[in-house]
Amino acid sequence: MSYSANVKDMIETNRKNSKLAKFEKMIPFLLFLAASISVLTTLGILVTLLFETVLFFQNVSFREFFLQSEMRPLNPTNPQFSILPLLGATLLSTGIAMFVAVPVGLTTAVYLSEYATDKVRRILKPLVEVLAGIPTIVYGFFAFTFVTPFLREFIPALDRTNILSPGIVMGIMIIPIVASLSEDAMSSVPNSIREGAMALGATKFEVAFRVVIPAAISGIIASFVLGISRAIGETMIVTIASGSNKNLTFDVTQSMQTMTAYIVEVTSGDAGAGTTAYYSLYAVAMTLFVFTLAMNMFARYMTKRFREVY
Amino acid sequence: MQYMDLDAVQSRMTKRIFFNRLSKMLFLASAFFGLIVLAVLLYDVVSDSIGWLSIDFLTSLLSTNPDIAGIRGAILGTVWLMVIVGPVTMILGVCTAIYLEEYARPSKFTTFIQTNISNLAGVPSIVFGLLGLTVFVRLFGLGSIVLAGGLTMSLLVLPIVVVASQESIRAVPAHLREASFGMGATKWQTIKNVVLPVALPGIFTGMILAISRAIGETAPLVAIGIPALIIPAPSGIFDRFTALPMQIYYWTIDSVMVQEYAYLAAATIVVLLLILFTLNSIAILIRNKFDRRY
Amino acid sequence: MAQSLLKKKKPVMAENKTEAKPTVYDTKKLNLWYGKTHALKDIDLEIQERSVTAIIGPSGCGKSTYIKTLNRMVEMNPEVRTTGEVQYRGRNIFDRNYYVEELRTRVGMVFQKPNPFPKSIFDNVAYGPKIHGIRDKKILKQIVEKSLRGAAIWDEVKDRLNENAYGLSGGQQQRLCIARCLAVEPDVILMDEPTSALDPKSTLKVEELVQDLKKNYSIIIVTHNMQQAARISDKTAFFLNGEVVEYEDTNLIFSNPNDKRTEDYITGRFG
Amino acid sequence: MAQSLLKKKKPVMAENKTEAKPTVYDTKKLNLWYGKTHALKDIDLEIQERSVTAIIGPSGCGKSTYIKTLNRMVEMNPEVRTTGEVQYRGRNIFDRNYYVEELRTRVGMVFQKPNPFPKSIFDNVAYGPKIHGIRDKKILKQIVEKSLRGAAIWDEVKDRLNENAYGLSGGQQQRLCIARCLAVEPDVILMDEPTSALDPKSTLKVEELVQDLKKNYSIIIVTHNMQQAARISDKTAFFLNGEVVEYEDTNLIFSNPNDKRTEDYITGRFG
Amino acid sequence: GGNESSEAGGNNNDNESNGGNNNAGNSETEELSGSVQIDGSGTVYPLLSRIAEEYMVNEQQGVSVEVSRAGTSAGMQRFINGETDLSNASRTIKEEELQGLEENGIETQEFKVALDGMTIVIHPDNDWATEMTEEEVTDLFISGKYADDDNVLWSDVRDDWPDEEVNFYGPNENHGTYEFFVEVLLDEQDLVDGINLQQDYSTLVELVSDDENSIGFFGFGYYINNDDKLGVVSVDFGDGPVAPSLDTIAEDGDYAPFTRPVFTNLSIDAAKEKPEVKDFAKYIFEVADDLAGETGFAPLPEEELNSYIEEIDEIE
Ligand SMILES: Nc1ncnc2c1ncn2[C@@H]1O[C@H](COP(=O)(O)OP(=O)(O)OP(=O)(O)O)[C@@H](O)[C@H]1O
Ligand SMILES: Nc1ncnc2c1ncn2[C@@H]1O[C@H](COP(=O)(O)OP(=O)(O)OP(=O)(O)O)[C@@H](O)[C@H]1O
Ligand SMILES: [Mg+2]
Ligand SMILES: [Mg+2]
Repeated sequence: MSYSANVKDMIETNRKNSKLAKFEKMIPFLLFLAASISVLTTLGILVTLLFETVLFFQNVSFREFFLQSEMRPLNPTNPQFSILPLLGATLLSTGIAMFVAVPVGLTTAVYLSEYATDKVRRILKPLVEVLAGIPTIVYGFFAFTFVTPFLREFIPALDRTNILSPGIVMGIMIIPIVASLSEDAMSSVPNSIREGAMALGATKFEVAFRVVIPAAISGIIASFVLGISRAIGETMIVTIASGSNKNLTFDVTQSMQTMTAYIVEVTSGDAGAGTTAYYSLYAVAMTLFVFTLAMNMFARYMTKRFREVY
Repeated sequence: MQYMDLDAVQSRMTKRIFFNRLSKMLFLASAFFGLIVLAVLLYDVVSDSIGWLSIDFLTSLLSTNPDIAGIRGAILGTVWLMVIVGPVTMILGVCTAIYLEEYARPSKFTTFIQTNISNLAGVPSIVFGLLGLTVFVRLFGLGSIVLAGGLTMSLLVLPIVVVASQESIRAVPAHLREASFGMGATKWQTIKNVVLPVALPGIFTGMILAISRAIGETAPLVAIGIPALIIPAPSGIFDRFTALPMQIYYWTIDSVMVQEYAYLAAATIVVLLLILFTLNSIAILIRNKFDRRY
Repeated sequence: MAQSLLKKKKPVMAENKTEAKPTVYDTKKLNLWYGKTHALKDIDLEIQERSVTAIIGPSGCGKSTYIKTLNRMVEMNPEVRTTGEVQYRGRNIFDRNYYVEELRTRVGMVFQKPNPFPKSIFDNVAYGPKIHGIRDKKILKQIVEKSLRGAAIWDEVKDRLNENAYGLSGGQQQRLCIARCLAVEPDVILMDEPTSALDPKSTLKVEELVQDLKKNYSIIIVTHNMQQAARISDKTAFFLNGEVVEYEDTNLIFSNPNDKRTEDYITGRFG
Repeated sequence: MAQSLLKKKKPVMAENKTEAKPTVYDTKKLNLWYGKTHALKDIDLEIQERSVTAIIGPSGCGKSTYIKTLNRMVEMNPEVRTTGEVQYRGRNIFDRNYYVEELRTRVGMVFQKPNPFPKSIFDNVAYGPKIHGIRDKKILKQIVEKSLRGAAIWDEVKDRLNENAYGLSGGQQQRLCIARCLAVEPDVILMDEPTSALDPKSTLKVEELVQDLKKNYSIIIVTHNMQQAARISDKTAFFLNGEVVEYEDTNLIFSNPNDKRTEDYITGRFG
Repeated sequence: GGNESSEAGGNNNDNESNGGNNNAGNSETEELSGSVQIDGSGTVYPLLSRIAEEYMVNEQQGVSVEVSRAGTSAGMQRFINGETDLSNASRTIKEEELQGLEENGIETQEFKVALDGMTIVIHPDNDWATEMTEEEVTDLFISGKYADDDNVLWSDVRDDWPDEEVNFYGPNENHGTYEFFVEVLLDEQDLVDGINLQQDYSTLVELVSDDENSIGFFGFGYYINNDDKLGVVSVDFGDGPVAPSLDTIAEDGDYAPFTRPVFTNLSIDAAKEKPEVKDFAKYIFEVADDLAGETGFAPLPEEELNSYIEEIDEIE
């Protein structure tokens, strides 16, 4: 064929003229730049939060922030900045959420991994996971316009905005996280262990709760921790449905403000930049960031541990 | 010596078996609990939206008058937002994944990047909002335009794309790579011509998940300050805008002034959910279609 | 063919026996399918009390399937269908009113791969008694000690009862699993290649243990290892392609097999 | 020991050769480590142009490692360290200025498992020319046809060039991979057990193809199959534990091995 | 819900067409483009957003008027940074804010836009406290006036009222309404302890309408849009009880002591540079009297509005 003598030469000349080599050398660097964006993001978050947090703590003592109990950032005469009411509300809503998500999520996981046939699991699991994909603003709307009025039929004392209803809805949102990750952890418990228990005359229930769950416990705990960290960071549901009372209370029928909702209030609210109230938002955000970071690290640690078990 | 009293065992047996059956039913109910709530939620928003959701609603501009208000601006705002989020996360996410999977040597720093990415995935979205406010809106002086919102959202969903892309690049079989290297292809040629095409379906699935997340996120937009009333639909990335979830947010909290706003919010939610379900179906289709072994 | 052979032989066999022990398991025309795979075909077998019955045969012949049918573990696979009868102590185990949990309490099982629970040694052994409602710490302690002694592992673990069972060696784990079985004081112990994952030394220990256990328990053991069957069992059943080709006293079957296929297998010509 | 043996033999061997073809590869005291595993030990081998050189030896002896060293694919494992020299056409391939891409363009490779790209048949073959900058559609078409003909698969695929390569049978895929190699007109083709994943019929086709290709290319083929080595190769190297035990004309090595270990291996006593 | 909505819609439409007719005269002005940025008080937001919409629909389609409602102070902050052209406020501008504007070289002008009546709301079933004197109202909200521990009973106010504890509600410090109530009406005396202060008006409305013993204060607009759920206190300023209404909260109306103006601040520089800002600023006062009532505000006297228009016209 006419060209044939040339292919080698063509390749040779192309190689000599190629600018590819130079370009190739730059690629790892360019990719590295892209990869460093994520580090920059973290750095950006830290710097953003740190600067203003430092400014905040120049005006407000650690003691006041962490140990006193009043949060009145904009009070004209006697502003007070204690994170405790916000922290209390956050922990309370998270607690309620986990109160819903842990039993429902865990038993769902038990059902999927221990009782359900393969076919049922393959249909049911993705369906349950749909719950995790619903935007939180929709959950907020649902909590505010449906769940609260619904609950008020049974609990007349329930305020129009309260921590109970968003807590429950947050719990529903977290069910798939707990169910799906716990199910993963439980399915990776080897079948031979299940058989061992069955052969002793254990019922499925006894196998699940006395063998499989203990064996998968670190994975399950990791799923709880991830759920908790989601609940702590959740913003729109509480912003819409839990109101803005900054009282330190444990009455779940009352309106309360979580850390995230506080940030929303202040960013879209009345505190002028440069005021202590404005900086307080960063101090709260910093606390939130550190909190969720610790949670995520812990969850990672737990997941790793459970991978190493058998 | 006999420890097991057969009669006692026998009588407990009935109880245990009953309990097992009961719990099986309870667990099944619990597995359905979430689905029931989902159904109630859908029913709630859909029934609230009836009479309000119409073609006019989709194509009209925003108004303070609920009878003529529409979400054309919000839809376009969301679309423009995705015009930023799509390419930015795609490029950054895939590049990061390629770097980590193909170029980075195992080192403390690589581990650090990796840990950092999975931690970022857990940072509350409102904190990303503050980052966007400080960096894009204020520091870069962009103001609350589509570009600023899009970049903020991109950073928020970046970890989703990175992790999905990494997994899918890792799943590309070594023998395909070897084939390409064996032909004298350079590393980059191999990545571009062999690895990425094979990894693409997985990357796309990750992208769709990321976009779905970005479409529904509200808190970062609240933080960067989206105007409550903005009537003209945005026509580019430098315009100010509103987006579907923001409109839901404002209408929900403003329903105290005008009750009908609650129905508008519900109608908007239906639109938002339809978009999300469509996206997710596409993701599932892609996954099924390309779930091929090499 | 094998079927008809066996039928002919059965009365003969009964005559051969000098001391006829009571029957624990009586399998009658058992058939079993995994979906469409016909894994057990018209099995007829009578298994005697306080003896060791070995089941041998090449890979895939249905040994595990049969032994797992005896405590109905085979049903964990939802595709499984059975016909025929298996009588345990005179009661059909497929009876609707017969709870598998009850059956399995009476019939212990030891698996090929040691499968202790990821719990402490103590909790492993105490698991069975606990689910059957025994809570008293003191009694539990006694049960655990007795079972571990029974499984000939007490001395090795008595100082580390609270350590995780996964810290034990494979052979120790297998004996722990036997102890776990013993703790619920079963009547029968099923063993599916209990030594195939163990080193020779541990194998020997388990074999000795089996010999010891048959004083109090009926033992049915699946093994790939002909020597093992010959060493420890009283009767041996040879399975092939889901059928029982021959079922005979062990010394007879190894010295003078009736069926050509049995001979071929025993002499290593296939399998 | 093997080492010293070989050294003694090498000059003898050269004398034996009647028609001395030019050398393509000259391996000198090549050592290779995977981390701490010493996988290749003081390899000395000269490989001749336009001939088929077979490399045989038991599993784990370093065959794949050696052949992958020849196009430096072995370096994809970052743990690998080498000492010694491999000269390709008189140039040390470990030379800093020698781009691996250049080397690999000259030296094609065919793998154990057929590994076409998940692209069309056409694109598979055109892949090499394309990455080397040939864009002209017409020239590409010619190259593809010529290469597919060269790999004796043209007739089977000419009507489905745009179909995905994964629609082909295993044997066709392997020949497609060979065609892909040919498309860049290499000088040497390395084959690592190219037929071990194929059925006998496809194997035959590939063997025929190899015989055909040696007219224009130098071929180095790793194989587990002694018969195959005997059938298709001109020279054979026997590897054992990372050393070259014997390197000889194929008919000599199979008829009259010098080394006891070679004989043992060839007669199936181990490996 | 459907019936109500169509009614409300009908009203709106009527008003709109009125507005349209009114402005027809001005429509010969040139086509403008660009955007007007407004932020500030959430109280003023409903009015300004109505005006903005009206302007965009009927006056200048090419101009985008964007209204946010970060709150008076936050809006002012953006205003000082030069990010906005107009800043709504539910109080007069503060000294510090003026200083900030001066530092940044921004010249501004404060305008009243409309009048808001501080409305005292109670549970709709509350039939005793429907009329109170001004002093009773203020004293009720001042800490320590009726009870040292601030656990005030209705009967502490008047003997014949029930012996039940009063529950207090109001918007939180984020709102200009709070500032006006505490600083002006209560003369900077402390609010009762335990008052439930909320950010969100929907919450407030619900809280008050759920609690038989509630009493709260907020802007007239929030009351009038929820008057089916709320009761209102008529306040006696000396001449007999007066219920807040668009008439009574108007300038020099009977409800005047509890009435406050709401403001917008115009950046003179923006008005000079951007014709659309100036044009819109004028437009605000052209239509304010029509649209105020619709959003729960009393309009300012026409002369005052006209004088503003002239003032803005003079900006060159
Ligand atoms: N879960 C299953 N699904 C389908 N077929 C199965 C299943 N388990 C076993 N079989 C089939 O049933 C037959 C008997 O299998 P079984 O495991 O009882 O053999 P075995 O004698 O125990 O073999 P081995 O010595 O390898 O353990 C085999 O043909 C096997 O393929
Ligand atoms: N990636 C690796 N890391 C560490 N050691 C390796 C690696 N690959 C191969 N080895 C070791 O190097 C030695 C030679 O391996 P190689 O794959 O070359 O053997 P082989 O002759 O090709 O065997 P086979 O016939 O099984 O393919 C073996 O001991 C093997 O364990
Ligand atoms: Mg078996
Ligand atoms: Mg190899």
